[in-house]
Amino acid sequence: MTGTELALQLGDDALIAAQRLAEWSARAPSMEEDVALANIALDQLGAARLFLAEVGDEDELAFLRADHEFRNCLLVELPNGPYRGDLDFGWTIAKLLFLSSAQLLRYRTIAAEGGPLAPIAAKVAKESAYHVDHASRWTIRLGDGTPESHDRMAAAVEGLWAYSSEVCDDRAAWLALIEPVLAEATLPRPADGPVRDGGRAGRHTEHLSYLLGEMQVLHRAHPGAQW
Amino acid sequence: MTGTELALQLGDDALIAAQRLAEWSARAPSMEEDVALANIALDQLGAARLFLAEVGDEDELAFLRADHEFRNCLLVELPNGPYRGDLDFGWTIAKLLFLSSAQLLRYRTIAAEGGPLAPIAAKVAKESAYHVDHASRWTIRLGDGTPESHDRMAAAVEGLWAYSSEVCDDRAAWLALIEPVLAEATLPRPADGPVRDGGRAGRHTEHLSYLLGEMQVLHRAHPGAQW
Amino acid sequence: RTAEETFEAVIAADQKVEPRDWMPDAYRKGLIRQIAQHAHSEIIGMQPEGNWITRAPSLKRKAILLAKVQDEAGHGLYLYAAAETLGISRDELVDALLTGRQKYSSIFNYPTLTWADMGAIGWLVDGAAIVNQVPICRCSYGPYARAMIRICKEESFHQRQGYEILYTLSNGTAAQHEMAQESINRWWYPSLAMFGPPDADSTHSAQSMAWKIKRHSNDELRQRFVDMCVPQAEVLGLTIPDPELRWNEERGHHDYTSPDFEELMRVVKGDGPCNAERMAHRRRAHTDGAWVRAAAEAYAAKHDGSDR
Amino acid sequence: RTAEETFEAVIAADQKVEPRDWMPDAYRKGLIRQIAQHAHSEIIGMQPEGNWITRAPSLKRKAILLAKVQDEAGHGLYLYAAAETLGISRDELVDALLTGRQKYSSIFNYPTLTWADMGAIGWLVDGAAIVNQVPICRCSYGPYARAMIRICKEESFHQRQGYEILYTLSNGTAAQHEMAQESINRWWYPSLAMFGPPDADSTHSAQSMAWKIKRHSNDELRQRFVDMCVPQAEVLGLTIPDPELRWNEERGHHDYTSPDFEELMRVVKGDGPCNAERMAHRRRAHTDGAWVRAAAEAYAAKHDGSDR
Repeated sequence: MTGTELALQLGDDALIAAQRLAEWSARAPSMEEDVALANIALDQLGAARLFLAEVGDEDELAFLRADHEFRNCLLVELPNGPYRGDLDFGWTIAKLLFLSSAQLLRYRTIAAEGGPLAPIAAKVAKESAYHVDHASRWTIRLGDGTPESHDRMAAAVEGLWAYSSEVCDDRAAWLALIEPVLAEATLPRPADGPVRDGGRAGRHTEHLSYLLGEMQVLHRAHPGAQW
Repeated sequence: MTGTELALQLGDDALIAAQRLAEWSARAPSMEEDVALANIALDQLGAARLFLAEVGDEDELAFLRADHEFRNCLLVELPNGPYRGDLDFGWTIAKLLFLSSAQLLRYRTIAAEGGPLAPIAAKVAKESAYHVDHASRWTIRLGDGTPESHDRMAAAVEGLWAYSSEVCDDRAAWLALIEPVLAEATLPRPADGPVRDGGRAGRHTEHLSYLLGEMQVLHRAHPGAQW
Repeated sequence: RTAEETFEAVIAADQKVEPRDWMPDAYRKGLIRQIAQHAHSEIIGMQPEGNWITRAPSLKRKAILLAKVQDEAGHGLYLYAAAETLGISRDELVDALLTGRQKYSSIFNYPTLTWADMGAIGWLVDGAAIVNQVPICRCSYGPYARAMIRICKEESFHQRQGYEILYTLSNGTAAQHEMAQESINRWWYPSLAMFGPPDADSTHSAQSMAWKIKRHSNDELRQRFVDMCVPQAEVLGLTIPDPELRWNEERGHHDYTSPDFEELMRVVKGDGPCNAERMAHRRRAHTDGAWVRAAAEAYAAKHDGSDR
Repeated sequence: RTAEETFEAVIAADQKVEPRDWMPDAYRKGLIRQIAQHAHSEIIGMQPEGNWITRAPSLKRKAILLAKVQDEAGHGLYLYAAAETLGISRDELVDALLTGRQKYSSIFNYPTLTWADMGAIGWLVDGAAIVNQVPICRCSYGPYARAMIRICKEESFHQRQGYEILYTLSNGTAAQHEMAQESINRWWYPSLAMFGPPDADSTHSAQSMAWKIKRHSNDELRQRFVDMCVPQAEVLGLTIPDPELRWNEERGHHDYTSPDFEELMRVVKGDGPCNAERMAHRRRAHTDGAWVRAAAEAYAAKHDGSDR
């Protein structure tokens, strides 16, 4: 993988994740969680800007590419629930757990390898550790909370599992982070079945073009304008 | 009101109503209703095209205006439920009842007055009569169905009542159509309170810019292209 | 003559079996399975195209697409009605779909990613469907044959509309042309797979042929489809994404690369890109509509079954 | 000295009343009402701006807006905590909001229709809030005064960001300039109305002044705001939509047209353009989150109140 491709993957993962998290604005289950989700969205957006700026103009990349030009994994573009328009907190937490664990691993590897992206990766890895911690705590609380929350969290983990292999480079290391969390959450670890991927090659789900349509609408309506 | 303004009002009401109805595609409560809602959406879209073509190029008008340039009443741009992303059948039926009754009255008046829009109005009035009938039957079935459906239908009528005065020219005539339906549906006729309007002057709700963002995204992405 | 002899005679004479006629149990079950799968495909097939109605790039195209998706709902209704003549209720069939006991065409488990997919689905998917279905218009079971006549007429209309979308895109801007080609690239092999596994691996076929439910083998129909598409692609100015595609003078047909039948089997088993979403969508619509259907029933019961 | 004398002495000496100090019941109740209304306003106020986060036109602006809305949630949290020091729980206050027994600032019942509204809300709405709130930093109740110091610091940061959005738009393309002006046209009078009814009609004020909760009259603050905005509008190159606006040499202030206080009263009573939606949104978030809060409580109870 070229450095450009890697920066796009990391930047697009973070950007699309930030956009989905931002949909929770003023709709979280508690005010504290409104603050926390916004915080994580801001971290993701910040990381996206750093990585994209390594490759080109951050706004051109964010606002003027078509969906097949994005290199994010499918996981991040999925809605905040099994269905478009849903806001399911358990689903969002499972997405965050899967993503942030993968980000933490990728960032640490890149930082250790010392290439051109290493300084950025070292910086954002610290934030990822907080995201992993936040998602893990909620996974455990929901999994080991009420029967309803257990079932909802289990359904989210099950429903998203097929998307989890595309998210990381080193699946064994990723599983080593995830499995203890699921165990403490009293959640079954889903069986590995068929995999949903294609995002790294620009083959996305039907969801991404809707997300981009909303994200890009204003920027595209005023070509060349400054904001 | 100028003829242009009138054609825009009628065209935009029908266009935005069609767009909202189209959101039901493959999601209606029954297959018969999938067919029926698509049918009504098609009628509305057909009416929109006829009225807009009187004023300019239908596609330029539909795809290249900003929200404040649209002249539809607020009722039609509201989502298919109390909340963005909702698909509430009772809410959709109440919207259709209010709109189609107003359209029927306006179309008949315009047809009778014999101005330049009269031939179009005479044609689409026939379709409106079917829409009124369809919405009335469902209002009655839901209002006089189960306790749950009664409450949902009553909440829809109540929640939309403030938007109903902008939709018509002759409120007395409109009420004369609506009140018997509500009575047969065993639904309370809401009290007239403060009114929500502004759409005819281009002052819309927060919903319209989202609707247009989605509707216009592809057309705007390819300036000047033919489809 | 026994009922069975009468049935065999009707089949042999190319006449129609009608609902009240005696028929073998396997004939009845096989037909129910086939008609139901066809009906389910119409209903699930509304989703990939429904995905672009709100974003259609012109009002004319929006109207055409809305009408097309509406036709699919209508086809679903005819077909469920045809299946009902065999003694099974629509509710049972819908339940079989929602619980995954019955299948729908795997083609609808691929996503629609661009507007050009509305063209490719019309041209290739509806085109393949027509090749499959035209012979069914002569099927031995009367209600199915009659439903298919009506459906095929509308499908060929849809196919022309899809072709026209692609033609416009192919002759439009460079971006539009590219969009059309990219779409064909994605839909070509899944469309070929619509004819089912190669004859050698096909189950059900022999008996279906004997009963005149099916009249041509999978590979015969697939070949017919390829031969039909090649000249049309030339007129479109689009390239079929098969480097092996060429005219074989000797056979009088085009040679072509077979689709990946292992992929087909994976998608049939539920592992296509959109299987989970398509089923979740259908179940959600069914569940969300339950209160409405309950209200309609309650109203009808209160008012002596009369509808107002 | 009696407790009451001590309280009066603290007020007179411009010192702070603290949670454990004795205070008159009306002082406590009035403060609860005011702090709660302020807290509710921060929470409801997230919605109109939240409406543009997903559509912000650059990544930098998206980050700034996300951070701003997050700050509002944070302000809500400080303020509920300040109110709790007066012996009422956050749950009770949230319930009072959701059932409509307590109000929030009426300004948030207007829709955000364009991106420029993110500028106008920052410049005008946050500007008016700051003019209202700076004196509260010297309020006699310690926890409220300290919360306000922190909040005002962040608000003035937000105001500068809003101003900068408008400055960029005003100096951008013609369409951007027009968008900025149209937004100011909509937000000017509602912002003036944020200072409340004219002094002649204002309730609560005299006692609040005596207790040093409030330190200036509504009209004084409104005048201060107008005088502050006029030169800023000039730098922005935008026109305040008031043909009567002019400098009055004699008064040493600008004359201006009062906002429509009847409209204000209608919006306060619940008849603004977005009252129903804002409340429905808040209730929906609260209801949808119930299972999550219940799970967190159940988990904490199982694990001895420890959080993991």
